[in-house]
Formats: sequence, C-alpha cells, structure tokens
Amino acid sequence: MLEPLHVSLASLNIVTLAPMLIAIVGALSILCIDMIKGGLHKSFYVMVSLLFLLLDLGTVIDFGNIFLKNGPVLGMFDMVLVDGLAIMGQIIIVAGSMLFIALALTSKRFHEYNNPEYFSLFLFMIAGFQFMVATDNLIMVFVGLETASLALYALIALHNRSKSFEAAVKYFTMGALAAGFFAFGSMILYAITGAIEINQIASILAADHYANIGYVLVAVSFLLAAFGFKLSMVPFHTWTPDVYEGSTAALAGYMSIVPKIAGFIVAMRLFEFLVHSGVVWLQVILYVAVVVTMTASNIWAMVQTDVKRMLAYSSISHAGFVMAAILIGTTQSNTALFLYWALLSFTNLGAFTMLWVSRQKNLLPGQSSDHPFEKFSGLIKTMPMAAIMMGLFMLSLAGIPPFGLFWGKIYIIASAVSGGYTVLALIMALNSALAAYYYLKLIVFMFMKEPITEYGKHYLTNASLSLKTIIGIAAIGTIFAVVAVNPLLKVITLFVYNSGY
Amino acid sequence: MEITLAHYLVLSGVLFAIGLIGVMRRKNLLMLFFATEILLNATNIGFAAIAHFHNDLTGQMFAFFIIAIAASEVAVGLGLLIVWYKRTGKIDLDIMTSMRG
Amino acid sequence: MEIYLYIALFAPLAGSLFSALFGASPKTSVTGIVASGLLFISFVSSAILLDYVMMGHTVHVEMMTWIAAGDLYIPFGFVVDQVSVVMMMVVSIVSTIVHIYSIGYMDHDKGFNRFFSYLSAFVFSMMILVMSDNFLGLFIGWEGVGLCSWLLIGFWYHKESATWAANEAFIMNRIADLSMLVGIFMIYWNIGSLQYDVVFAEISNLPMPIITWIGIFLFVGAMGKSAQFPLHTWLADAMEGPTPVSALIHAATMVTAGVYLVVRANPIYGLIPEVGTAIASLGAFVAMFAATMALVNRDMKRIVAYSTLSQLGYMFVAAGLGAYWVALFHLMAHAFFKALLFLGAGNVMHAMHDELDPFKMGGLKKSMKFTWILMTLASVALAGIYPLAGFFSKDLILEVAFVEQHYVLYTVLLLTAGLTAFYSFRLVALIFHGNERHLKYGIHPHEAYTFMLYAMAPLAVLAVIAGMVFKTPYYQMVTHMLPAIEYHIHNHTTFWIMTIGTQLFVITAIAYAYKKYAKAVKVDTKVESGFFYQLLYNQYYIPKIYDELFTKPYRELSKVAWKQIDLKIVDATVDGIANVIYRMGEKTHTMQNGNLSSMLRWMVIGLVVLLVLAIAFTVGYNAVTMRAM
Amino acid sequence: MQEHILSILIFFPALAAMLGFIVHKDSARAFGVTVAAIEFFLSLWLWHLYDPMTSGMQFMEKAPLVAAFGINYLVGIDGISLFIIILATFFTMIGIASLTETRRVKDLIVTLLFLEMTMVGVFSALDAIVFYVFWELSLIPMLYIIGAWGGPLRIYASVKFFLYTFTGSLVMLVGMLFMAYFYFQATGQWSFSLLEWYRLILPLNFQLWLFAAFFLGFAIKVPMFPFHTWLPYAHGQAPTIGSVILAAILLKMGTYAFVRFSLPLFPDAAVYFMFPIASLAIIMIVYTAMVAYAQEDIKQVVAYSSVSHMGVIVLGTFALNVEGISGSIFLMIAHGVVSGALFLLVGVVYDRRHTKLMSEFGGLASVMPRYATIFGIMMMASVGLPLTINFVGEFLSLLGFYKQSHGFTLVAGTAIIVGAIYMLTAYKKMFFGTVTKEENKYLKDVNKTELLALIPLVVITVWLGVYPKPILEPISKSVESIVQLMHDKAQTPEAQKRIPNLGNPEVKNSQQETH
Amino acid sequence: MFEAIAFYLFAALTIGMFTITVMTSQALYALTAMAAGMIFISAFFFMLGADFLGVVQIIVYTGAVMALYAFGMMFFDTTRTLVEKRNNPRIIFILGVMAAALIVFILVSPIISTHLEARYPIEAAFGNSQAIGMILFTKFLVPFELSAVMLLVAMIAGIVLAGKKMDKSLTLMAEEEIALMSATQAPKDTEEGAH
Repeated sequence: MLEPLHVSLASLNIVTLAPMLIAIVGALSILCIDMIKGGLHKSFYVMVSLLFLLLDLGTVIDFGNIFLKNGPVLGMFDMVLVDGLAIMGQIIIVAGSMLFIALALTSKRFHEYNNPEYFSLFLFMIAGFQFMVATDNLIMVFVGLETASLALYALIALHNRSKSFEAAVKYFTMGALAAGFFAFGSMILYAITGAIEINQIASILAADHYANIGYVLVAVSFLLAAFGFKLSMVPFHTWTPDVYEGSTAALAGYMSIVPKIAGFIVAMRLFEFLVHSGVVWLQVILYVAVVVTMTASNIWAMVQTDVKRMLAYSSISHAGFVMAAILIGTTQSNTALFLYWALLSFTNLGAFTMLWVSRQKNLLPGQSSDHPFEKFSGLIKTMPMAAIMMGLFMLSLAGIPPFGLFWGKIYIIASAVSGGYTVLALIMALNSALAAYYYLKLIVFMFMKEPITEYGKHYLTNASLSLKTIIGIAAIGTIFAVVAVNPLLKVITLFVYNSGY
Repeated sequence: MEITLAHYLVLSGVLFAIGLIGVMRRKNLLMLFFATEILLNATNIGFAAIAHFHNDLTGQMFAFFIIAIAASEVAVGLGLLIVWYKRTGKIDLDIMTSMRG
Repeated sequence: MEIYLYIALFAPLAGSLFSALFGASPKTSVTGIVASGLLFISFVSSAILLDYVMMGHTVHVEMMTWIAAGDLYIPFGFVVDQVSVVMMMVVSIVSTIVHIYSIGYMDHDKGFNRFFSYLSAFVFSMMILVMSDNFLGLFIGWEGVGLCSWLLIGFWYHKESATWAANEAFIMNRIADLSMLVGIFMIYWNIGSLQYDVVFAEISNLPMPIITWIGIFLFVGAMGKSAQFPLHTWLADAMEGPTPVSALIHAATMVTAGVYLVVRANPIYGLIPEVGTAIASLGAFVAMFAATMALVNRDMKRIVAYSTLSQLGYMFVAAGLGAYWVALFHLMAHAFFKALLFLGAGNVMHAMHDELDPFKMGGLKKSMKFTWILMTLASVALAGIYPLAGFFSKDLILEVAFVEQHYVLYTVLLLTAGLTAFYSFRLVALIFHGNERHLKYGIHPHEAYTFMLYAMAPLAVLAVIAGMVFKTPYYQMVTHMLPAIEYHIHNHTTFWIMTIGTQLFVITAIAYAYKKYAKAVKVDTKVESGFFYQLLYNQYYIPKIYDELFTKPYRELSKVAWKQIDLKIVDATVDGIANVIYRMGEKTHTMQNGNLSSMLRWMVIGLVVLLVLAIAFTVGYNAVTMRAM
Repeated sequence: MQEHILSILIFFPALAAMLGFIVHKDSARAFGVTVAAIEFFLSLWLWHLYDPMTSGMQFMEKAPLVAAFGINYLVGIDGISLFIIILATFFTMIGIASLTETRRVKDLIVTLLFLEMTMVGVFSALDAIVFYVFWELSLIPMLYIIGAWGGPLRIYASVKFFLYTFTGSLVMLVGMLFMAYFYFQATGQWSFSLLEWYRLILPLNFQLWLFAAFFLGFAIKVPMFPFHTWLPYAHGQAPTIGSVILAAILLKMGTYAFVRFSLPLFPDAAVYFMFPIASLAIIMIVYTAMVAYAQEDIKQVVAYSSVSHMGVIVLGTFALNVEGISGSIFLMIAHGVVSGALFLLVGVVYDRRHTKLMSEFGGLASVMPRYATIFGIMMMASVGLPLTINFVGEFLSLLGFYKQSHGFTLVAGTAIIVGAIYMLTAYKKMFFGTVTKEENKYLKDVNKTELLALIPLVVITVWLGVYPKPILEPISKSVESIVQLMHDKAQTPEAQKRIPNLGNPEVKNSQQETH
Repeated sequence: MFEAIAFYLFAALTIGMFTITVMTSQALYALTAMAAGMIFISAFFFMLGADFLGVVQIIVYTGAVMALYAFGMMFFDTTRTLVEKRNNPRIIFILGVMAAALIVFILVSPIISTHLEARYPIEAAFGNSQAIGMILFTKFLVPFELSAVMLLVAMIAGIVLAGKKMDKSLTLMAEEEIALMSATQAPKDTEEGAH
C-alpha cells in the first residue's frame, strides 16, 4: 500500500496562496451576502469588492517586499511561483481591477450591476488571473486561464443586450478553440520533455540541445496560436473589436489591460527562454507577428467609425507593440513591458471611462453603435473639460510626450535599439505615426467640428462623482506620469532582473 | 506489431484535425461546441498515451483537468447559447453579424 | 572735416524722413523746400570736403560696426577721397537742382510729399554708395539706389507700364547684384576683408585667375546698374518714372554707379588688362548699339535714355582701357548735360501734357524759349562740340582709344559720336522747330515755372564750362588716386586732324538732322517699313526675345512647378502614401466580417501557417545539420 | 530667481494658461496680452542677465526626471537660443495683441500661451528627451489653432501638418535613443544630456545613419524640399496668428536643431552630407521661389517664400563655418520677424475682405497707403535689401557657404533674384494698378491695433538691419564654440579640412575686443 | 497483438464517430455520434492503464456533458435538420487536411529524448486510481481546488445566464417596472438562489 506522505506545512508555503484566496473569499462572501439579504445597492458590492481587492493588493505588495529580500518563492508543491513577474503582474491585475470595478458606479442603471453575481464573478476572474501569472505549471496556467475566461464571458453577456450576447458567444467560441490549441501545444511539450513546468521544460530542452526541434516548433506554433488569441495578435485578433463593441466600455477597458498582462506574463515565461536559446524560427515568427499586428491593426483602426472599435484596434496595436518586448527579451525590454503596461492602464482607463460616461441606454435612430465619432463632434464647445480630458488620453495613447504612454514607448524602443533590433525600433516608431492618425481623428471631431445637437444631450449623462474621480485619477496619472516613471523603472527593473528575465 | 506512442499521437492529431474541420464548417452553434469538445478529447488521448509511455502520471492529471475544463465550458457555453436563443430564436451563427468592420 | 562728411551723408536722409512724415498727407510744399534745402546743405558740405580734398587730404571715418561674425568685420565706414568727392559733388549738385526743379514739376501731383521722400532717399543711398569705404557698404548703396529707383519708376503705380518697368528694373539689377555679391564673396574669402584699402593693397598677391574672376564678377554687377548689354532693357523702360527721376537717377547718378565701381576698383582692373579690354569692347558696342536705337525712336525720353546708355558705353571704354580718370571725368560732364537734357524734356512734357512722341510736337521754341535754349545747349554739349563739356570729356575718350591703339574701338566711338549728334538734334529739331503739330491735339504749351528754369541754369552753366574749367584741377586732384596717364596724341598733325575731323563730322550730323526734321516731317514709309528701321525701332527685338526666352518660360515653368510638380508629384506622393495606407485599411477591414465562422477560420489559418513554417524550417534545419554531419 | 529664470520663462505661460481658463472670455485677450507681455519682459531680462562674453551655456538648470534612464530636466541657453526665445515671446505678445479673431478667443489665448511654453522649452532644452517633449508638444496647440480657427480645408491641413511632422520626429526619436545607447555603451550610463553627447566621437558609419535619422525629423519641420508640402496647406488654412507663429518660430525649430544636434554631434556626417543637403537647399530656394511666383493667393506666396528662405538658412548652417552658421541663425531671427510681419499683413487684408486671392485686389496702394508702405518695407526686407534685417543673415549665410563651394553659392544666390521676382510681382498685383473692385474702394487702412503689432516689427527690421551687433555678437560667439567643437571632433580628413579650426576662441575674442 | 487490434478498432471507431459528429447535418446524429466517440475514447484510456481517467471520461462526458447537451437540444428544438450555408467549403477542407497532414507528419517521427524521467512514475504495485488520488491531493491540490472554483464559476455563469434574470433588461426598464417586478418575483428569486 501507499506510504502516507509526510509533508510539512512550512514547506508548503500556503501563504503564497493568500492573494488568490482573498479574492476567492471575497467572491464567495458576496454570494453569501446576496443570499442573506438581496437587493443591495451596487455601491455596496463595489465597495466590498474594492475592500477585498485592497487586501489582495496589500498581500501582493507584501510579497513584493519578501521577494526583494529572498528571491522567488515556490509554494504548494511548486505549483505556485511567486517571482518578480508574478508580483508585478498581480499588482497590475489587482490595481487595474480596482480602478475598473469602480466604474460600476454609474449614474445610470445597467443590468449587470444589479446582479451581485457580477461582482462575485469579477473577483473569481481576478483570482483566476492571479493563479495564471503566479505559476509556471502549464496546468495551473490553463485552469487559471479558463477560470478567468469563463467568468469574463459571463460578465460580458451579463450586460444583457443582443450585442453583448453576440460578443460573448464569439469570444467564448474562439476561446474554446484557443483552449484546444493550448492543450495540444502543452501535450507536445509534455511529449518531448515529460514535464509541464516551464522552467523544467526549458532545462530539458536545453540539455537535449533542442534535438526535437520539429516538435518544439509545432508545440510553439500551437502555444503561439493560443496566446495569440489571448493577446490578440493578428490573425487571432478577430474577436477583439467585436467583443469590445459588444461589452460595456468599462469592461472593454478592463479587457484591454488585465487579461492581456496575464497573457503577457505567461508568454514571457513560455517564449523568452526559446528566444534566448536561439530558436531562430521563433525570433522570425515573433518579429513578423509583432510587425504585422502593430501595422495591420493600426491600419484597420483608421477606418473605424466607432470610437470603441477604434480603441479596440488600438489596443491590439499596443499589444503588438508590447509583444516586441518579449521578442527582444532583454531585462530592459521586459522592464519596458511592465512600465508600458502600467502606464497604458492609466491612459486606457481614462479613455474608456470617457466613453463610459457618455454611454446612453438606447441607440438613437440612425445610430449603429454606442460611440460613433459623431457623438464627440464639437465637444470642446459643449463640454470643454470632457473634450480636454478625452483629448489628453488620445494624445497619451498616440505617444505624445510628456503624457504617460510616451515614456513607456521610448523605453520599449530604447530596449529595441539596445537589443540590436534597430529596424524593429524604426517600425515601431513609424507605427506610432500611423496610430496618431486615428487618435487624431477623434481629436479632430472633438475640437474642430461643430456639435451635433442630438448627441449633445447624451454626453456625460452617465457620469457620476466616482466616475469623474476616476477620470481625474487617470488624467493625473497620465499627465504626471513622468514623475512616476523613475521609481517605477527602478522597482520594475529590480523585480524583473531578480526573476531572471 | 507494436503500438507505439507515435500511433497514439497520430490518432490524437487526426482527431484534432477533425475537430478543427468541425470548428470551421459548423454554422450551428451547438454543433460547433461539439467540435470544440472533440479538440479537447483528442488532446486527452495524447496526454494519456504520453503518460503511459513515459510512465508518468502528470499527463493523466493534465487530461483530468482538461476534462474538468471541458465540462465547465459546456456549462457556460450552453448558458450563453440559451440567452442568445431566447433573444433571437436561432442558434445559427450566420445571423450573428451585427458587429463587423 | 568729419562733421561735413556726416552732414553730406545724412542731410538727404533727414530730408527723406521729413518728407516721409507727410507721406500720407496732402501736398505741402514744405517737404519739397526742406528736402531741397537739406540737399543744398549736403552740397555745401560736399563742396567744403572737395576743397579739403583738393588740398591733398582725405577723410576716413568709421561710424560703427555693422556686421561682425567670425573673421568678418564690416563697419559703416566712409571715405572722402579724390574719387568719391567727385561723385559726391556730382550727386549733390544734380540732386539739389533736380529737387528744386521737382517742386515745380510735381506741383500738381498727389504724391508730392512721397516723391520727395523717395528722391531724397535715393540721394542718401547714392551717397552711401560713393562714400563707403568697403565693398559691402557700396553694396548697401547699390541696393538702396535700386530700391529708390524701383519706387520712383513705379511712382505712378496706377500705371501698369510704370510698375512693370519698376519691377523689371529691380529684377534685372538683382541679376547683376548676384554677380557682385559673388565678387564680394571671392574678395572676402581670398583676402579676408572687404575694406578698400586692405583689398587693394593685397589684391596683387592673389593668383591671376582669381583676380580675373573677381574683376569679371564685379563688372557684371556694374553692368546691371549701368544697364550694359545684355542687361540694358530696363533703362529705356524706366522712363516711365517722373522725368526728374530720369534726370537724376537714370542719367546723372545711379546708372553711372557701375562706372564708379570700375573706377573705384581700378587697382583690380589695373591687374587684368584683358578684362579691361573686354569691358571697353562691350562699352563701345553698347555705345553704338544704343545710339542706333535712339535714331528711330519716337519717344522723347527713351531717346534720351538711349543716349545715356550710349554715353555709359563711352565711359566703360575709357574705364576698360585704364583711363579711369577720363571715365570719371566723362561721368561728371555727362551728368550735367544729360540731367539738363532730361529736365528740359520734362518741361516739354509738362507743356505737352505728358505727350512723349516728338512727332506730335514742333515749333515749341516760340512758347518755350528758355527750354529750347537749355536743351539745345545740352544737346550741343552731348554732341561734343567745342568748347562745351562734352567735347572735353568725350573726345578725350576717342583719344584714349586712339592712343591705346584700339582703332576698332576708336572707329566705333567716332561713328557713334556722329549718331549721337544726329539723334540729339533730331529730337531738338522735332520738338522745337517746324510746325506746331501739337495744336492738332488741342494742346497749348506754356513755359515751365520760372524757378524751375532758374534751377536748371546752373546745370546749363556746368554743361558749358565743366570741360573747360574743371579739367585741369580735376586731373590734378584725382590722379592722386587714379593712374595718371595723359592721353595726348603726340603728333600734332594727327591731333588736329582728328579733332577738327571729329568736330566736322559731328556738325555734319547735326546739320543733317536739322535738315531732315526741322522743317516739315515727312514720314518715309518705305524706310520705316524696312527691316533695319523696324529692327532699330523694336530695339533689336531684344525685349521681345527676353519676354519669349525668359519671362514667359519662367512664368510657365513656375506654373508647372506648382501645379504639376508640387501638387501632382511631391504633394501627391505624400498624400498617396497616406491614401494607400488608408485604402488598405478600407479594403482589408472587411476581413472582419463579423461572422464567427470566418473568425474561427482565421485562427485555423494562422495555426496552419505557423505549422507550415515550423515544418519548413525543421526540414530545412535538418537538411543543413545532416549535411554538416 | 535668476538661477531659475529659464524655468520660470518656460512654465510661466503654461501656468498662466491654466489660470486663463477661469478668466472671463471678454477679458481673455487682455489677460493674454498681459501674460505675454510679462513673459516678453522676462525674456528681455534674460537678455540683460546674459553674459555675452561667454560662449558656453548659461542659466543651466538640472533636475532629474527619470534618473534611471538618464533623462534629466536640463535647460540652458547660449547666444543661439537666447534670441530665438526672445523672438518667440515677442511674437506671442504681438500676435495676441493684434488678435482680430472673434470666435472663442479664450480658447485661442490659452492655446497660444501653451504654445509659448513649448516654444521656449524647445529652444532652451539641453536634454534630448526634454527637447523632444517640447518639440512634439508644440504640435498640439498648432494643430488646434489651424484646425479650429482655420479656413475651409483646415482639418486636412492641420492633420497633415501634425502627422507629417510627427512621423519625422519619431524617426528622430529613434535616433536619439540610439545616441543614448551609444553613450550607454561608451560610459555604462544612460544619458540624454546634449552636453554629454557632445563629448562622444562616433564612428563615421554610425554618424551617417544617425545624422539621417535626425535629419528626417528636422527636415520635415524646416520644411526642406521635398518634405515641404504640408506647409502651404498649413499656412493657407491657418488663421493669421497661427501662420505668424508657425512661420516666425515653429519652422525655426528645425534649423535650430540642425545647429544644436546635427552639427556638433555628427561633424563628419555633416561634411559628408553637406553637398546633398546644399542641393536640397538650393532646390528649396529656387524651386519654391518659382512655385511662389505661380501662386494666386498672397498667403501662399508668403508661405512658399518661407520655404525658400529656409533654404538659405539651411545652406548657411551647412557652411560649417562661423560666418555661415551665425548668418543662418541671424537669418532665422530675421526671417521670423519678416515673415511673421508679412503674415500679419496678409491677415490685415484678409480681415477686411475675407479673401486672400491677389486677383481680388489691385491698387491698394491708393486706398491703404500706410498698409502699402509697411507691406513694402517688409517685402523689401524679405527680398533681402541691405540695411534690413534679412540682408545680414542672407549675406552671411551665402558668404559662409561660398567658402565650401563656389558653384553652389552662385546657384543659391539666385535667391535674391527669384525672391525679388515673386515678391515684386505679388506686390504689384496687390498694390499697384487701379482699384477695380468696388469692395476695395473703401477699405480701411491699418488701424491702431494692427499698427501696434506692425510698427515694432518695422522698427526691428530696420534697427537690426542697421545695427545687428547686439544680436550677432553673442550668436557669433556661441557659434564659434560649436565650430571649434566640430573641428576638434572631426575625424575624416575631409571634415578636418572643411571645418575651420578657430584655435582658441577665448584668446581671439579678447583680441577682437581690443580691436 | 491484441493491443494493436484494439487500437486500430477503436481508432477507426472514434475517427468514424467524430467524423459523423462533424459532418452530419442532423444534430441528433451528431450528439449521438459524439457520445459514442467519447465512450470509445475511454477505451483508449483503459488500454493505456489510465483507469481513473477512463471512468471520469465516461461519467463526465457521457454522463454530464452529453446530458447537458441533450437538454440544450430539447430547449433549442434542433432535432429538425438545420440548413447550414457554407460559403467556401473548399477552404475548410484544405485547411483541415493540411492541419491533419502537418500534425501527422511531425508526429510520426519518434520522440527521442534522453532526459526524460518519470517524476510521478506509474507503479503497478497499486492501482491507478490510488496513485491518482495520491498526487491529486498533494502535488495537484491547488489546481484541483482551482478547478473547483472554475466549476463554481461555470455554474454561477450558467445559472445567471440561463436563468430568468436575463429575460428582461434592467438596463432598459423604467424604475417603476423594476419595483413591480422585484415585488412579485422576489420570493421566486430567493428560491432559485437557494437551489
């Protein structure tokens, strides 16, 4: 018979699970509270969620301190890995979620916020993402990913209108296909290495000197396809605009930040060792993918007529931009990735919130989407402050200094330059110019055209004090990003470098 | 004639390909979901086979979790399908083109 | 002495600014009087300086730094020496007279004040031009007179022809100015300074080709201002300006600036006699060329203008042959009688209500006696009849050509002298003699204001005596600076034959002119329709050729540059790139057709592409490693 | 306060602009004038404090921005930037004072004040990234000014302006990052400080690439042929104030950057590319002059004339000697004054008639004599008449380049001919002849507000034409140090030959003083 | 030998069944074929000694998943043939065959890896289920718990989405309507929540 296993509790490092557990507990308690007393106002749930997320963030930051002292920590039979990437990722995930959950505090009533399940699912999703980044075990990645994704599909659909159902179904179906890819890719990796922990896979492959290069490449192809979907790389990106359009601006903004950073961290763990071991194929493929993703999505964004769709394409392009960091694969570039994403979260938060506050419940006659450009026409004349804010976020997205994203941009481009990818740096720079066109388009509408009266009534109607505060936070974060860049850079470099990336 | 790992892997690959074909050609959402199940099942065979030939349990575990994931997906997928059906009365994905461009 | 220098220089500026103050207000004679008075002051100062210089001194001041960058140092420096003082005198005398004259001439013009402002500004520029002690200072004046010339030619800006002529003059001058600038650049980079004294001291150390080029470039600059072929067309057109302007600028002073430059730069040209010969040849050519055009022209002022051109040719002959003092002397004498001639023409124009065709005049000597006398006097002087100024200066040039053994030049100049006499008196005869053809047009001529006539009187006196009286003291003075070469035909017989022969030739020409035009005017249609007549009448078709060869092509080319190149190529490329990108977006964004099935297919396609690439790479990789093994 | 004067100068307008939001719209203009005037006097004070005897940077301020990446807030000025800054503050003041715009004045004023901040910032930045920040930031107010207050094609024009310059400067940004990377490789530290970059000596092939990258950004801004096509649209559509600022200051950023970046950082490349660039400059001069001649719209004439003049500036810059570079910097200021004034003048007539087509006018000299006079003076300055401000610059630029090439200068010199052609023709069309159009018969001459702006410009035009020394001397001094630096850094024999060695400039200066 | 026969038999059956699932136009056939295919797959698991997996496969798939689908089908009333428009079947075919060919091509080559070692060896000494249980509750405890969370999420999502709550959009309803609705439906809702 089996010998009883003796595992000391200390060696388990149960505490490494704490952040995720907090989120899960939060989710469960929301469910319980709803069961005990239904019909509570959404602000209650928002605050509860915020509280749990705050706790969550606190623990993560605490781990950060521990990490800086002791280095990476493994826990729970090596299932949970708390290294710099995981901590950085979790901070962005949790902090981003905190900012976005508050967007539920609209002045208008929306279906999903009247369901406590929404908040519960939201917290579950965060837990899922946290698991996903805080491990290098492919099973954990997979399960975490699915937990988060399933919750996300439901969140999208909860908006309860046909477009959001359509979005959810599309997202779900493609997600299922991507899950298949992921599973198959992992299977092949497992076949050739017998391991499902990424660092073990890496070491075994290295020890074999990549004897089964064909298998590796096929596995990488599948995994690339799976993460290409998650990170919306062309041609796996097709869900992005539709899903963004179908979901609320708040959720779309959220999707442009949090799920992607989780994806990036896993992609970083998965692909960088390959890039570093000189798998030329992967370098070339990534190179092409980065360039195509950036360029194609920029070009498509130009011809959009809806701001949210435009921002969707723009977020594809940003993802492509950041993917370059993984291709470059130096400490500097990985640092740049986090820096960029942190800055992007603020700007995107602002931009999507600006859309969110202008959301009307019903489409006007002749209006085909929630946020057509015409809606913003002449905004400077009717609502100057709103126009300036939106303009600010657009400029930041376009990478105009000294606004937030510019600093991320130069750091990534600088890392490309110092990583030897000069041409890539140029392409990235020129793509920013392409991107400027469509951001400018919105600015043109807002600042240079005459207002269209029937839209004027609906602007800012969804705003509430909390939403305005969030816009304010985003604006401050965007304008004064330069102050934060230096400390961010230092901290991130420490985390990234000490995690061995 | 011995059945090797390659046999299983080829079988897994073929099934995966069938799944892919299904994913691509199905217009009925429900049947499209069937195809995604096939994809996951194909992978499961592979995992089990590799586990067997490596004499290692990890593969089986992976397959186990994949089954769990597949089950969850079905639940959510069907939920989505039901709301969609309630709204439109159809589960044909060709009518699902209100967003494009 | 410096104070006089400054007075001479800045009095005209003061006059100009004073008049400018009233620029937009209605006519006040104050402006005319003040400007004239200030010019007179300037004249007096110049005279004092002349006296001072005559005693063998020179005045050299450096007012302030103008441009200093790197090694370049250019001050506002002024020098009054033997050469510049002559010019100063000429300029101040003629301009004073012209100013006074203009008070009457412009009496009825709305732009009276403006006119004086421009005119005085011109004098100021001219003063800078002649007094500057460096090439760039000269260039200031050079451009300044160009500007004033532009303003004054186009004074009656409502006239299309006037403004056109003004622009033509300016632009043509600019062409020459470029060459002059290049000359200046060459001097600077080879010598490191633009001060006359430094340059002239160092110039001989330079290699010959460089000196030659400097000489050529500077001369091309001079050609523009002095309207030498092929940059001559503007001068005749410049007659669109008010007549006093023509008298001052386009006869007496500005156009002679080119001659002044060559004279001033004599240390340079002295080193390059070949260039000098070329200058002389061009001068002779222009003398003849202009004179022929004057023969048939039917525009009083243009005739005088061509005569000016012709005389400038004479001056360049002298200057080119190294007889700088002769050139300067003729410059001076010419200034007096040509200004007189123009002012007389101005009187006639006034009387004739701005009619310019002498064939529509005649018999004016009755009503305009003084003018007749003055113009005849001026014409005689121009023709070079003893003992008037022209004789001393122009015949001297003939002698120079002869002595220097340039017999071709000599012949050309001699012939030209005859032509000069002919057309001058053709004009006099047509205007003042014969029938009063103008009555037909209902014009009743009257003499000009008396004070205008008085104003002209000094010029008449100078035209008479300048040669006789001034020659010796002038020679003594300027030869301090200019090469002192006496041009004497040592063989007395030859000398007398030549002198008398020339005089006779000229008198014959005058007589012929009188005979042909004094009584009745027969229009000889056969001659007039002849090729030569037409050729001359149309100024050798040169304006037309320029128009066809430069103006029109330039305009067309500009149009092409804008409409075809700039808009259709350069800009269209930029927009094209943008459009291509945008179109690409429009074409390909349908890939996002919203159909889930095709979305899934895209994913599978992506996967398959990756797999194909993976396998292709693997196969290739294996092949390579196999071979390596 | 004195040690922070530059920061005050940069951020005062921005701060005031923020407060400007609160000011009531009727008082906005007065507020704008006040702020701009204070700023102008601050800049004059800066001039007063400036020590003309030193050639290095003065009023340096340094504060770390992103220390980990070597980005510092580093500002300072020398003789080159000082006067452009004064020009910028001056034009902002004049521009606001003479503003005739009535639509949304407050927004315009606020925008202008922000623009002023960026302009001053660009010319005082000594850190490449800070420079870039202001450089890019300056696009936005301009974009807004053109796009919101412009003519019928304003959106096209403004977007084109923005995207074109933005694209160029992104390439430049890559160049900057490369440069910083080189510095990193050489010293192990990131730095974007120009002064530290000056110390780097790069291998030739790197210089060439980097030069090209920087060049693209600058050339589009200048704008050099064939990147100039945004300019006519921008000018054509921009409101008067926009054109004035654009022509007077913003274009100068490009040429200024050549002097600040391209020359001292890449002396060998500058020599290597001297003739290609000179060729472009000559094409700019002649070709755009011809295009200007063909224009029907007076504003377009002035716009193209700007390009033509910028050609001379570029040529002077690439003369690579003290005369040429000083001349080109002086010409920047000169051209700023003159073209700014010309645009103001065009604005005067546009305000009255709402058309800029020359065929709509004619004979204005009799209707608006004062206007015609001022226009005439400015036109003459524009064609480079001596004793006007432009001449000094043009002369020095051409003189400088003559040292490098005779033929090129000869061709480039046609600037003075072709310039005269289009300017005089335009002037003739506008002012000469008889008044044919009924609307033109009763046009009002320039009024006091307009004179307020124009008279100072006329005064400056003549004053600096007659006595350029107060400006030229500090410029020349600063240029000397740049030329010397270039000479010292030059590696190729060609470059060492072409860039003069000034010896020890300090010694020479003192000699000149005694002289 | 037996193994080979079994393998080929079941392989053929599975491929056949799944092909039917993918190709048939009858949803019922598809469902049935898939259920059959799933069961055949479990045969492979048994052959490979993964007894536990085989059992789970049968229970979860054929029991739970298929039941769910069957319910769904009843709900959707898709027993009737559904006409599926296909725009370009050739692309699908080509892509499918290519994918299959590529995968097969790469997978037929033997896996050679010297560094493979079983970290959780399958020992014959005790049953597969025991071994699974052993590592499931040690090594794979966290994923196991996580998948519990995942299932919970799926359950909540399914209930929320398919429930009555989604029938009416709270977004679009007027305030009074909601008040009315919650008054009438409140008891029901809590009941549902309790389930």
